[in-house]
Amino acid sequence: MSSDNPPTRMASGVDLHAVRPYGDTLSDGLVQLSFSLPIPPGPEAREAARRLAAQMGLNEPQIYHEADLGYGFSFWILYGKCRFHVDLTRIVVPKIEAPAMSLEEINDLLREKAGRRLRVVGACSGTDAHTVGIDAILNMKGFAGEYGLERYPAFEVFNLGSQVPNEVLLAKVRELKADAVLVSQVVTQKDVHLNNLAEWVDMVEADGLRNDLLMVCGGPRITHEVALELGFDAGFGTGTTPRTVAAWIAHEWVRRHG
Amino acid sequence: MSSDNPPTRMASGVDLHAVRPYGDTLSDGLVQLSFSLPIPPGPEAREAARRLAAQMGLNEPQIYHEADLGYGFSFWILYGKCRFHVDLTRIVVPKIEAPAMSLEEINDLLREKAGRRLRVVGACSGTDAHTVGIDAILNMKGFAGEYGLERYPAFEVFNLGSQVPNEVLLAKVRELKADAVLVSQVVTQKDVHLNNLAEWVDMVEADGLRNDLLMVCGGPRITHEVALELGFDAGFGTGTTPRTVAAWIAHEWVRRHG
Amino acid sequence: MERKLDLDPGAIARSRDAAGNIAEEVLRFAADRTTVSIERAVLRWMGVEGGDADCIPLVNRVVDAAVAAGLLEDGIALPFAEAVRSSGLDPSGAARAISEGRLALARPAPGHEEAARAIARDLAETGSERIRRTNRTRQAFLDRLGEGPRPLLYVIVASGNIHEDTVQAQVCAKAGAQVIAVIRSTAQSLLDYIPEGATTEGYGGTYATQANFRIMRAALDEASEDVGRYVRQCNYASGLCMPEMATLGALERLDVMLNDALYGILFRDINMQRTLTDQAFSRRVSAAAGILINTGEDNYLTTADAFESAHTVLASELINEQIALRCGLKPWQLGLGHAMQMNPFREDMFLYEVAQARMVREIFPECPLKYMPPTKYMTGDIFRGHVQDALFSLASVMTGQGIHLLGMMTEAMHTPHIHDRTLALEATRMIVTAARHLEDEVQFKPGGIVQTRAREVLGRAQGLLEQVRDEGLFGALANGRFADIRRTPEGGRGLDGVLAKGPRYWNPVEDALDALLAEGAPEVTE
Amino acid sequence: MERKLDLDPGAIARSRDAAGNIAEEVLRFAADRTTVSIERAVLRWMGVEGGDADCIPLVNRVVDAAVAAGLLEDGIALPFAEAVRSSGLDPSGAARAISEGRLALARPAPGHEEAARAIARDLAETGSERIRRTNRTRQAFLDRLGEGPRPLLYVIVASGNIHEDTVQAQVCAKAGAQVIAVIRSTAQSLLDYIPEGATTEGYGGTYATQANFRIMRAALDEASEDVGRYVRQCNYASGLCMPEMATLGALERLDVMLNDALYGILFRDINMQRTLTDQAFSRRVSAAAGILINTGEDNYLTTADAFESAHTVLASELINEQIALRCGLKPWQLGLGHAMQMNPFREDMFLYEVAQARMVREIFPECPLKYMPPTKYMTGDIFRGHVQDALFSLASVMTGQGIHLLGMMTEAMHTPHIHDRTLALEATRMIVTAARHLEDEVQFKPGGIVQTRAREVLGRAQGLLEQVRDEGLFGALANGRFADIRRTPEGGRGLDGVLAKGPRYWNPVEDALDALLAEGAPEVTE
Ligand code: B12
Ligand code: B12
Ligand SMILES: Cc1ncc(COP(=O)(O)O)c(C=O)c1O
Ligand SMILES: Cc1ncc(COP(=O)(O)O)c(C=O)c1O
Repeated sequence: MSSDNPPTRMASGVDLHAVRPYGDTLSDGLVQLSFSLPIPPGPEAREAARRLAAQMGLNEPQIYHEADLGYGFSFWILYGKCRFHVDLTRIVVPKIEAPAMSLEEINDLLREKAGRRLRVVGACSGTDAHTVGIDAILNMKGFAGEYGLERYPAFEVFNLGSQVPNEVLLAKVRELKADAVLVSQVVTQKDVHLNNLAEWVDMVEADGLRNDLLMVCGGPRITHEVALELGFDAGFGTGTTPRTVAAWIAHEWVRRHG
Repeated sequence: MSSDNPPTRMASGVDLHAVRPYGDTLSDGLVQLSFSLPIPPGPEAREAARRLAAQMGLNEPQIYHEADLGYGFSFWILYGKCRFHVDLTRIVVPKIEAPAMSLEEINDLLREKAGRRLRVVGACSGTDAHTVGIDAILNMKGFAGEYGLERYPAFEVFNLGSQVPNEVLLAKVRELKADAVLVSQVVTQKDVHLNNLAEWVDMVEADGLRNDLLMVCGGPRITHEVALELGFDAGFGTGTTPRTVAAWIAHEWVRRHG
Repeated sequence: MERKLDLDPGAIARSRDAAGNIAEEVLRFAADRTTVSIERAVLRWMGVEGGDADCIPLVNRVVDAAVAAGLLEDGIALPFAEAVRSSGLDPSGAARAISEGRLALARPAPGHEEAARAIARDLAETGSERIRRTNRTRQAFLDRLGEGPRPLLYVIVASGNIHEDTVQAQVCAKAGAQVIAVIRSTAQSLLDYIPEGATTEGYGGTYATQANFRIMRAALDEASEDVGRYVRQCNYASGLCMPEMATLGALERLDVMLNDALYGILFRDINMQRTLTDQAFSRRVSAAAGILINTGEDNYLTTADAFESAHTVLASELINEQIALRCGLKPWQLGLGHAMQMNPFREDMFLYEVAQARMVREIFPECPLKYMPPTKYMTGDIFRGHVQDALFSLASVMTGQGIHLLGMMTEAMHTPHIHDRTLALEATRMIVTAARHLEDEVQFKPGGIVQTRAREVLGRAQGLLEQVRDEGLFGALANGRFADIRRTPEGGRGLDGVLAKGPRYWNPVEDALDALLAEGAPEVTE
Repeated sequence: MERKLDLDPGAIARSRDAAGNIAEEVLRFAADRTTVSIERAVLRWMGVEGGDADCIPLVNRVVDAAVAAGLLEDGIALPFAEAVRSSGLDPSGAARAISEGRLALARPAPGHEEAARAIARDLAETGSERIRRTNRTRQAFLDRLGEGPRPLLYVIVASGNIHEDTVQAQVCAKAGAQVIAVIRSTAQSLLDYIPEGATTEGYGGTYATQANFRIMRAALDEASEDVGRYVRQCNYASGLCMPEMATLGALERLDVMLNDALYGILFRDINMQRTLTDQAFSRRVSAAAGILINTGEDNYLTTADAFESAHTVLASELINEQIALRCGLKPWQLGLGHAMQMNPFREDMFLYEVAQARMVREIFPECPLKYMPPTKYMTGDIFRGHVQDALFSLASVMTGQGIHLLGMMTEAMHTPHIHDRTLALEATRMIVTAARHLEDEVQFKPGGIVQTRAREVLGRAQGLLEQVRDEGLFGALANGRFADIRRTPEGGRGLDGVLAKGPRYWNPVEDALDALLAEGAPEVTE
């Protein structure tokens, strides 16, 4: 386990080289599982459910609930003992690199290093109309007790609102000479968010703007790793607060330009 | 799918050779998973949870909930797309072989073939005190609208109640010259039921009584397959009704002695 | 309806009065205008179906042609009827000919005007006849099968694929659902046309098309027979094609339609002039077709705070009610929206929610209301979510709601998986049964938390309505009075589709609607 | 306590009267008897600890020796004190010597009798002193940390392994648990001895041993500091070792003890003469030690029907109350058991359950009560189960219960997994907060379903109590009046451990108990 996230306390006796699920006894491996099958319930379906669980590595899979959903479907709840384990000592996770800073510290840092207000453009892009998340980051009012970026003298914020097509967004970014673009994606069915975000990155690159921009995305299904894979500089998920984003922008801008 | 359990209706388009879990699109493989880990939450733990799910064959495992249980434990809810499938056409499940018969038919059959009342001994054995299940099968009152075996003229029932040690049960079975013994096991922690049932079968065999007895067990975690493995003649699980058991006893006794 | 909250009848009357004034102003505004979508709806009513080679609906091609020819401000009916007359084609044939440039749209020559008008009236009457037939079919189902007790249990399907949707809808019906809504794909409400044909690729929902309406209707009719209960179909008369959606709903026997211009304005940034005009027409169509409408006030509480802004919901419901009644809808057709959206960890939130839910019930005693489940504070913790939904169900049955939209434990994650709905329906049915007579049984302490809260919300709603009356609805929207969102009269999508009616504007479908409404919309009863 | 049910005070008084008569008869019966376990409890009180080489507790060896020597009918105290006197060993040393045959038990010679009695009294006083100290420690914790609001949230741990149990108990404490009960291994209540040492192998629960009590106490004291709230420890003073368990609980600072002879009789087939005698002693111990007891009426509804048999619960609670008060327990110490066990699909079951729960509350206004969750109708459907438990939590807070045992969604499957309890606690805390003042707010329609049901149950309870008074408790048990189970006075386990007190019976611990009770048991308050 890397050191910047020290556990508050470790359960005793745990082998970090072989961490397994815990029901009521160390390493019992107990997990709960539920799914539907497109076959009606019955003894064979029961066996099918069990075999699926067995393939998933569950020893002694127990079917606790079997329901007839009707029209040829069945629902299953199972428990079993997972035979896999994870070596926690080998896990290294890319993390957003930014020190915790207060609103004042962020402003001070940018006043000193940039000497001007950074121009931040935000949008809920594509067909997505879920603005609550991006508003939580940008609006004065903020989120979870923290002010949003509009409240920071260090930033000039342009919140384009919802359902902004990537073309429109690109034009705006050009027009406003943005330093950072913050894109929100909430609807994820059939990976519509990934497609839209990938398209956005492609458009920015094709346009030659990529290097001048801090590219950020966020939303409940976004992780920093996913964002990096898509070609963004950072990604923020559920529960993100404005100050974290502000600190990252400030820190990263200074790292690049300072 | 074997023919004695015909599905009321099959969902259209399902390939019975490759049945996969269903979320909202055929073969999307979606399953839900939850478990605790004996490590505190955090980015590395998150990755550990994801890797466990990946080992379990989940593509695109998504962590939807991560909670700090405290004292070094964390709780996880994930969804993912199971990459396994089951060939339903190859599944053959051993089933309890007994025709559906009414109370009257069972009595008539035994009056004709046995010409006497079969002696049925029941008990909640070992340290188990959960008599509701065995009572549901044996007591006059019955279960789910069906009368219990005491109501059948064809059976003479001896319900020994709860917490009957296997030694005591064996002595009673001898004394009463039982034709069938019905053992109930409800407490299953640390497989105490399996150990107790296995001991029971061993004792009966050592005593030379095995061939004269119909050996039956039941309980919420009992399946017919488990019962057969343990050396019983039949096993009955959750939701069993008295008539099913009565029919099996009658049918099986006649098959052996008729 | 038993009065449990000791609400001030004077405050209710004054609020309703203000809402009435607001509604009248809006309807006066709408009466002077038409929109491209209203005119396309007229064509659909008159029997135009299908799309061109590029799948562009013929009604769009025809209306676009009328716009290009400067004809639309007088209404599409007369030039179109003239095209039918002159070509001798059926409506769809004529529309296709127009779209292919084989037939031109024009005002009839004076000598043909009466003949053209007669054709237009005939075509409008064909539409009316189809709607009368549809209404009779629905009534026959209800007479024969009934639809089960209130609250009506309402679930959504939203796989994106109409063929998966039908399977899931049937599974829901078996689990007890009484209304099935097909949620639309994220992008659809911004489209200024209705896609054609059966569709299998939507995001966050399935496209609403005439073909999809029919496919779902057939699946639900089959399920209705299976479960021995008529299962209602629901979709959306909202977005840029609101009037056409209402018309398709009327023609294809939808039973429930979400229909609320305010939702489109606030949450889809649709231009308010456009959608309020569209709405007036749409509501008359739904009124004539015995369709129950749902309004979208519940959505306010997804952006604004449910405790602070409860009165905005009530105020908006009163406005929606007054507009709807003036469009011919009857109280039983008004599924006014509200929702249980407070922070679940707020002390006494259950009491406040019960107060609000009961308050709406008592203020609209004859309306079924549509009670929406918690969505905002749902998280990935499906177990906690299932309990939030259970509290919601209990609040619902305790306050006597008419339409109960089921909460899903996976609300924060995905549009529902097949078993999510079954689990939700089972839990809700259990609660509704276990607490069957709780509404009747429970009384609230005089002057207690519940009564006080209800009176407070009513008082603030009255204040807001009087303010909106002064500002006008357009002004109020510009001032962010609802959902903490500001919209301007010129902003948003679709303003270019609004036309002031010309002096010669003529619309036989309006007359057909008058006639249908005069006959009296069928009271949909068991 | 606000009277919401309009219960007939006369019916309550008459019921309590009959219960008082029943209690007196039972206590008269018990007063004439002692049991092997009472005598072993006396030895434990007097300081005997530990086991022999085969892990047989020394107290068993000593009492068995006394039985063999025909000494027990006069009480173990005097012969044992004589052994201490003559050997000069400490109590455990003397007991070990006796068990190894190195020291014989005998009545003291006349010349030594007074000295032996003095030693016995001293040893008894040492026990009393330890209990006074324990009570002070608990009170200090409560003064400093408090224990949080009612209802007290109560969960069980039952892994079978005391070291896993402590981890899980601490996790529960963090999640909000206020009482942690360690469930015992299935077989333990039938053992006529208490195992020795820390144990890691139980089935369906963890052995109750003095060492395990201490280990858990230490873990909970640590957790209490962590969460800034005193967390109560609970175990079972039931089964064949009931008096010894009560004594260990008193010595090791347990705060809550399940203690109900009727449970043992009905559900463990323990002989009624034995366990009712044991109970009288046990309750006096708990009374002196400021321990809150829980009774087991909730269990009746696992075999009998919760609607049909609700009155048996109330009748039994009144009997338990009357016995308990006569043993010196104060009303605040009576966690009388009841449960929400109706078929969840029964129409209006929530109303009936609320009626019953509120009824008990109003009949025992000063008792905390222990409200048990649904268990019987729980299935493998964890999602449905979680909702059943949510309804239970709401009924609990709506009726003002004092101790709330948390339902687990996995009830039908296994003793809880670590997160099962956290999920249950989180859901319950959410509900309790969301409905904080619901009890105060809600009133029931006069003559409605709730009031009618409550009055009906009270009426039937009165009838049953008058019948039990006539039959005597033994007769009533033989006639299957409780839980649909019949037990005879001579049946069941443990009768051979009952002795009629001899004419020279002497027990200084009884005197010590009298003294402690005269001092007044500490009122455990924040
Ligand atoms: C509110 C809401 C709405 C409102 C939106 C109002 C508005 N102006 O935003 C309304 C009612 C309009 C709405 C409509 C629809 N919705 Co909606 N809605 C929700 C709901 C209930 C809450 C979302 C929310 O506000 N969360 C609170 C915010 C604060 O959280 P957040 O978005 O995750 O944001 C945080 C972080 O993710 C991060 N973040 C987010 N974005 C960004 C960006 C950057 C740059 C950064 C740094 C950080 C960041 O920071 C934020 C603060 O911590 C969710 C269900 C739920 N409980 O999650 C469904 C949900 C998101 N909606 C859904 C759907 C399908 C729709 C519709 C498409 C349905 C339809 N077909 O009609 C429509 C259409 C909307 C559209 N075109 O996008 C689905 C999406 C399913 C999926 N995964 O694909 C959900 C999950 C509901 C469901 N289970 O079906 N919805
Ligand atoms: C009622 C009950 C009790 C009652 C029992 C009263 C009695 N006289 O039976 C009381 C309160 C006494 C009790 C005590 C305990 N219980 Co208990 N109890 C339950 C409960 C709530 C219901 C069980 C029940 O009655 N089911 C209804 C019957 C009809 O179903 P059934 O037993 O499955 O029987 C059906 C079939 O299985 C089949 N069947 C059953 N047996 C047989 C036999 C034959 C031959 C055949 C043909 C068919 C058959 O037919 C029946 C009808 O369909 C369950 C939780 C639950 N909801 O399941 C816990 C439960 C079984 N108990 C449990 C425990 C741990 C205990 C205790 C050990 C706790 C303790 N340490 O103190 C004690 C001690 C009991 C003991 N020594 O065994 C656990 C077991 C955990 C596990 N899997 O190991 C459970 C699951 C609760 C939990 N989650 O912790 N319990
Ligand atoms: C009143 C109303 N209309 C419409 C919608 C859906 O939006 P659309 O179909 O326009 O995307 C909703 C969403 O819940 C709504 O509440
Ligand atoms: C009053 C009472 N005593 C005892 C028990 C447990 O039984 P035992 O510990 O004797 O096995 C229970 C079970 O819940 C109970 O309710």
